[in-house]
Amino acid sequence: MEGLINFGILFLTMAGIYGILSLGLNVQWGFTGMLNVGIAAFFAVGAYSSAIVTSVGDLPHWGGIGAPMIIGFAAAMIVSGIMAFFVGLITLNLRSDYLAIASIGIAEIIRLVLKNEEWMTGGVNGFTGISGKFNNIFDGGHALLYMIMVMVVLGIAYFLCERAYKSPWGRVQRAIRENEIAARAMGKNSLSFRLQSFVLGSAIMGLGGAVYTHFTGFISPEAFDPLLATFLIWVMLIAGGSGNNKGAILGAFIIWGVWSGTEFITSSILPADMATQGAYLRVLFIGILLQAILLTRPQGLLPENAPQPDKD
Amino acid sequence: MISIQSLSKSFGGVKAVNGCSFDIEQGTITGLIGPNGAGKTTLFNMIAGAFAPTSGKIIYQGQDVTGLRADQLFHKGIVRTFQIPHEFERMTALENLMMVPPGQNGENLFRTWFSWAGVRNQEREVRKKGEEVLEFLQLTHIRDELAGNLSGGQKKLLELGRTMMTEAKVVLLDEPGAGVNRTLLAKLAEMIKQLRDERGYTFALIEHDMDLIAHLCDPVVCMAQGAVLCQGDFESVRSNEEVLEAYLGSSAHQETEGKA
Amino acid sequence: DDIKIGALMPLTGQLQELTPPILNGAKLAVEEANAAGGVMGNTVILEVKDTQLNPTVANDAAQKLVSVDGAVASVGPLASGITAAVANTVTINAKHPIVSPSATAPTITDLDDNDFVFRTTASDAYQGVALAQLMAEKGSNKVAVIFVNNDYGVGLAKSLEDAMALTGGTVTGSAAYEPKATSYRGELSKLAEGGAEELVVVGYPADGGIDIVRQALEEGFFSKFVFTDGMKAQGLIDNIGGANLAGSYGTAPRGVETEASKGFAKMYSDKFGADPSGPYIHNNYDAAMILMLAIEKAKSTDGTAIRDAMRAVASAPGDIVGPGEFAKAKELIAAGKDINYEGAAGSQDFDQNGDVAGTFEHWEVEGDALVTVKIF
Amino acid sequence: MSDVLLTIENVTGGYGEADILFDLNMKVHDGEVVVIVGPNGAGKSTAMKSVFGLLKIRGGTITYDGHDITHDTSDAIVRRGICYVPQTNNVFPTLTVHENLEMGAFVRKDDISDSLDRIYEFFPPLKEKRKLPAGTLSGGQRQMVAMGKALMLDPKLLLLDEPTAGLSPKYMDQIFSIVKQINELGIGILMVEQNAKQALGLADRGYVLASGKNRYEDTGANLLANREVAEMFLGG
Amino acid sequence: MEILQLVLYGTILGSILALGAVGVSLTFGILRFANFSHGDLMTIGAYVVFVVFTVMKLPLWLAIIVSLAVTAALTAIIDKLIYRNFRNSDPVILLISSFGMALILRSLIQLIWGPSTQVYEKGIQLAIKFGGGLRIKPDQIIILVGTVLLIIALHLFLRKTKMGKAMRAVADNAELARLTGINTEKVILCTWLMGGALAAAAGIFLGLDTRVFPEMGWNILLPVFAAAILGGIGNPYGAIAGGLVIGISQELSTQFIDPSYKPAVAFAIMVVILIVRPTGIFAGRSS
Ligand SMILES: Nc1ncnc2c1ncn2[C@@H]1O[C@H](COP(=O)(O)OP(=O)(O)OP(=O)(O)O)[C@@H](O)[C@H]1O
Ligand SMILES: Nc1ncnc2c1ncn2[C@@H]1O[C@H](COP(=O)(O)OP(=O)(O)OP(=O)(O)O)[C@@H](O)[C@H]1O
Ligand SMILES: [Mg+2]
Ligand SMILES: [Mg+2]
Repeated sequence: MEGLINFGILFLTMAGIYGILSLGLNVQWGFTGMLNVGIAAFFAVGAYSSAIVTSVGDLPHWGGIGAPMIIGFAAAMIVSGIMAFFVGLITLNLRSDYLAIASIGIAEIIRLVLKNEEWMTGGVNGFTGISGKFNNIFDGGHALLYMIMVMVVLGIAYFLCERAYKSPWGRVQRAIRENEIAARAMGKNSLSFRLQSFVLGSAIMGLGGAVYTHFTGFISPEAFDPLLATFLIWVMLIAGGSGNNKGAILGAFIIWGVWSGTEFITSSILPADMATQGAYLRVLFIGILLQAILLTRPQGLLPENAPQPDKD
Repeated sequence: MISIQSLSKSFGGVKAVNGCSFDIEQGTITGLIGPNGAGKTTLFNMIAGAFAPTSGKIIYQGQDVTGLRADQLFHKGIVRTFQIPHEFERMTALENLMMVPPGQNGENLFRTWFSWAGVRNQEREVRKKGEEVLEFLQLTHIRDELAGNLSGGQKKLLELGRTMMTEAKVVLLDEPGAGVNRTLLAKLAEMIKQLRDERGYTFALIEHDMDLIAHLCDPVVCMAQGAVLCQGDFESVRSNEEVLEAYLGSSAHQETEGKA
Repeated sequence: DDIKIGALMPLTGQLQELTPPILNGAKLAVEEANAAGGVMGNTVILEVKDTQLNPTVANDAAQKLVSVDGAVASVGPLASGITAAVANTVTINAKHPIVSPSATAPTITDLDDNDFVFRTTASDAYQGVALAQLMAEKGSNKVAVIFVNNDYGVGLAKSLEDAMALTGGTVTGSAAYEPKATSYRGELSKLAEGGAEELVVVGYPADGGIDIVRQALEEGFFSKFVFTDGMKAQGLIDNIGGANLAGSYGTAPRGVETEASKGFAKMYSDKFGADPSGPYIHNNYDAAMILMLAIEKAKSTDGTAIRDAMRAVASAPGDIVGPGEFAKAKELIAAGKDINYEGAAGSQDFDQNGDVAGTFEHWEVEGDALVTVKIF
Repeated sequence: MSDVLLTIENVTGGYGEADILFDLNMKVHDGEVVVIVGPNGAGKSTAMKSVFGLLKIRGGTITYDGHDITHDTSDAIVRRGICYVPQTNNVFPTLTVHENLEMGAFVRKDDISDSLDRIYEFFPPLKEKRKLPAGTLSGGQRQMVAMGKALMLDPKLLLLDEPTAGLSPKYMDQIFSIVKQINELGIGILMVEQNAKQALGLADRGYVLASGKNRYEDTGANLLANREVAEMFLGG
Repeated sequence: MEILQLVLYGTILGSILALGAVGVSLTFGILRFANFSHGDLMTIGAYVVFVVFTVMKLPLWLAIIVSLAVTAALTAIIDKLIYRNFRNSDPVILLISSFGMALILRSLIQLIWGPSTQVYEKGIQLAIKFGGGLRIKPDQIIILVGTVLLIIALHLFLRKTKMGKAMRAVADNAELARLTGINTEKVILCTWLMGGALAAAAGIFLGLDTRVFPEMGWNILLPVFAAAILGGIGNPYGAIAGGLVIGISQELSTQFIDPSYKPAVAFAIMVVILIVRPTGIFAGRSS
């Protein structure tokens, strides 16, 4: 029983972190239609930024400042946001397909920098010395508290996204998504708006990275492999319903549930010595389940539901 | 108001606009006619900042505005419509209008987060205005229909409606009449006049419907092959031999003649 | 009740090809224990979870092992980075001992782990020294080094280069390679420029090692190779051809040959129809054995108790037991005697960091086989 | 009058859940020019699309040449010899003008060079632009491509949705005269037009639609003469 | 001189990338989505040759033909079963679906063939030396010649045949294509068959040049996408150039910078080119 609760806590924490990332992507893709396929980069930069400012001890790489976690979160958002600003400046006037590839390219470059610049990030050996301040303060129950904190952060991110979406700001973003030329002709500085959306989304992704960092207490470049740090988040957003903040979160919970939960299915139907085949079957299941979700709900579980001006 | 000075634009080898010069006077409704492919839309695109000219200058209120971006020109008071409607497909008709007014509080992220009440109040005003415009265009029944689902003519009307959502100084209309029902078009013409008279807007409009041009426009500029062929009041342009040859064709000539 | 021991292995993902035989090592140990009546009278079940070589997945898997499956301790993970992640996120807090058969990065030593993290393979700090020694003996004094760009490759290459500086060898050039690339000809061409006679390959066949060796041979960049443990795989010879690799050699962590360890090789090939020639198979067997002995010794499945019994069963003093002798060890424990497990991969005496000092083998390619020349 | 070519009988349907057409009835006889007029959003384009299987038809039938085509696919309908020029998006923007015309003859198996020559004769500007992607043409030139593309099929029935919108008066006349010409070849024509006066002047019969329903049906001349129609729909 | 040799190596790698990219570009052009399962189709193609050539010991040319046919057919079946249902959905749905399909294909490959590395022929193949000290392996000649032949055939198909033009028409506007009498389903089927065959060819050549293992296609997918988009996505000709640029720049990069940044170089060049020429080397389709 206790074990299940522990697993539940881990599950919710991870799903919550993915929820934050998925919200960030929703701002960029769901609102504005920017095809960012470099989520991992902003995720990682946020993670490392927070790790650097909060870590303690004599470290073989940057860090050791020992700032409180909240400062780490802020740093993550700021650094990811600034990075997004510059990435945005050079890529956002590209057409969407090109933005996609440029973002993949930049993300890979950033991943390689994090991987190879040992003096800064610990390189392939990973970043050590990350403070999990909760460990010391609330020994024992800290995992639960951390999960609650993740949910609070997710709630705040949701609030910010929802307000942004429902406001004229969100309306302009949708207009840009639909027809950028017309939006410009209607006086909207589309570059500025897209930049805002890109920076906001990326800052939220960075925040997700920070939350992830303090949860795992150890980060290394493998954690930001495109499969789990970019593609999976896309799957979450699309399955959940892009353009819909609730959908983004729901998608994260459901897809993480599928990703993590299929394990139970394969391990319960296969004998133990077929564990290897089980792992392949599991991936097969994930693929099939994904198709099933898409076939039954092609608009996502919660389709976009733009706020309508009320009637009198 | 706007002075176009030997403006040119080429695409690859094609000279779409080629040394075109004329003025749009304050308070006029300038009609722009010319054969298909004469460069009228391209000219509008340059005036409205959709793309920069290859050479030449655009002077607006004494200021050189050549090469400014579309959104910058919008804020200077130049608003345009598109010949092929550029609606925001997956937004409702009302939203298409509501997004237009510039400088809405809610376009600032921080205000949306921290001063929601103010944003909502302003939204109400913008909505009212949008609804008025819809009513005027007889589109109230499709208020909440996605713009992508509108009929061809409804899209054109919506296109026009967007220019009515803002305080413009110059409005460029690219074939507002094509595909619009004639009864409604006559009303639109009245409205254009009214806007000019009451609010001092300046209009430039491209149109192939000679009735509308005759009724509304003075002066009329006729373009051909990227340059101005002739200009003047409608009568003089209409009776110009070259215009007849290149644009009106002989039968149209007779037809309008017969009516007049 | 059954006792569950977890196994955190990259069944899919980049090192997947390496995993099945390593996993078999642990399976063999568990079977042996069960044949001997189990641990504390209970059947042992090996609960295998896929880490996909990704920390996020591995953490999830580890948490499931601990929380849902109720595993009492685990073998694995294989990669150092994953080991560090799992330890920090899940197992240390859960007081769940883990024994990695292959996390060779020196950083694991300094993990703030409350002593819940062990490994049955020597830190790369030692293998580098051993390989440099061997190379000096073999007269490989002028070499180029290519290493896989991960914690294993970077750490081992560094310790090798440091050690070679002491033994007087020259490294004409060294380059990291990215595992996912398809062509390494650019890197090889650059390395060949230095005029080295041999190429040291620090990596795994599945990670690009095969491509490197093949392209080096085909394009005539290098004809002789020095390998580290990761490259010690029959698949390498099968694919490249033994003749093309004649004279190439390498090191791998390996326990001193004992009757018992020879017994392990036989047990393994009897059971799985293949020699345990790949890397870390022995180590994983040892990892599972030590864990089970520790449980037996602790007479408890409590993580802390298991942790505390680890050194008691693996280190002197005590009667020496080895691979294939679970039954004997169990009797000794029952008789209240101390035991000292000397494993298939080495004597497995944990120091205060949970590390073991290593002995290494010198292996060579002879015909189409991997042959152990000596253990030192 | 000659045989009935196309019959739309009591058709009710729409794009999604909501119906747009209600009990619509229309006929085109062999060799006839029929014009549909009506306010924006009346359902004129929708009526045309219903023929081409682009609509969910919830009631009624459409027959062509004696065959029930209510549920046929668009390409099957084209093969029967009906051609449709949509109101918007009616050219392939990245294909050249020439390729667009070739595509128009996609279902033809015979030699098409004569037809190509004829189209270039009808629309000289297209000949100049034959190698350019249709997406770069001016609005009016595109309309010409769209018309030309449809004529490439040598259809038996031609559906035209506002073929003259955006064309200069000269070409507008030309389109009307082309319509007359092809009609003289015996091709039936069903056309939506906002330039109602000219169109009705040319038409054998006309329909006035409003809100998806039939409002008036008469000969072209009678409709033109009908004051009520003129005031409400034709701009007085 | 060595530089020239590296350019040659780059050309070989580039040919493989180009074939992959052309396939991606074709399907993108018609169906408007980036097919994430393309890499795993490449893997399937490679494994089919492994079965026919290495295991059944039939001639290589036959194995290649069988593989192209099998992969093409498989692609068409996948379309019938899955992608077909998304014809009217947002292309991003297709993209995610293809991502799921990639997972399915890869796990099937692993279930059928296991995780280990295979090679078509054991042992090594020595390079032939020719003018100026340049070297090339027989397999690499097959790759280069095969790529050129396939691309010429594709070019003729797209430019000269009715079906080729119809494919471009469907890419432009599917509804209008239907109204023109084009059977769009047939066109889509044709696109998939070609995309599948090209994927198989790329996979086979990759297998010939290196080795065959379950993740081979997935690993190379990002550079393939990069090549496709670099050339102006939806433009098969640009994709060829994109493949070559990426292949050659990757191989050359090792001479100048730390090889651990090798993958980054390709991407960096790509990003720079995108910024300098925002529509790719060759202008792609305008959306
Ligand atoms: N993006 C472009 N690339 C190449 N040529 C273009 C482009 N845009 C316009 N043109 C060419 O420029 C010329 C002028 O086009 P424009 O759209 O300005 O004509 P127009 O006067 O508005 O005609 P219409 O009355 O038919 O709308 C045409 O010949 C057209 O083919
Ligand atoms: N794709 C669509 N989905 C949903 N509704 C549509 C769609 N297309 C048109 N409609 C609706 O159907 C109604 C009739 O449209 P239709 O295009 O038939 O009008 P029309 O008579 O051709 O008008 P116009 O003269 O403006 O072209 C309109 O109210 C429009 O909003
Ligand atoms: Mg125009
Ligand atoms: Mg219409």
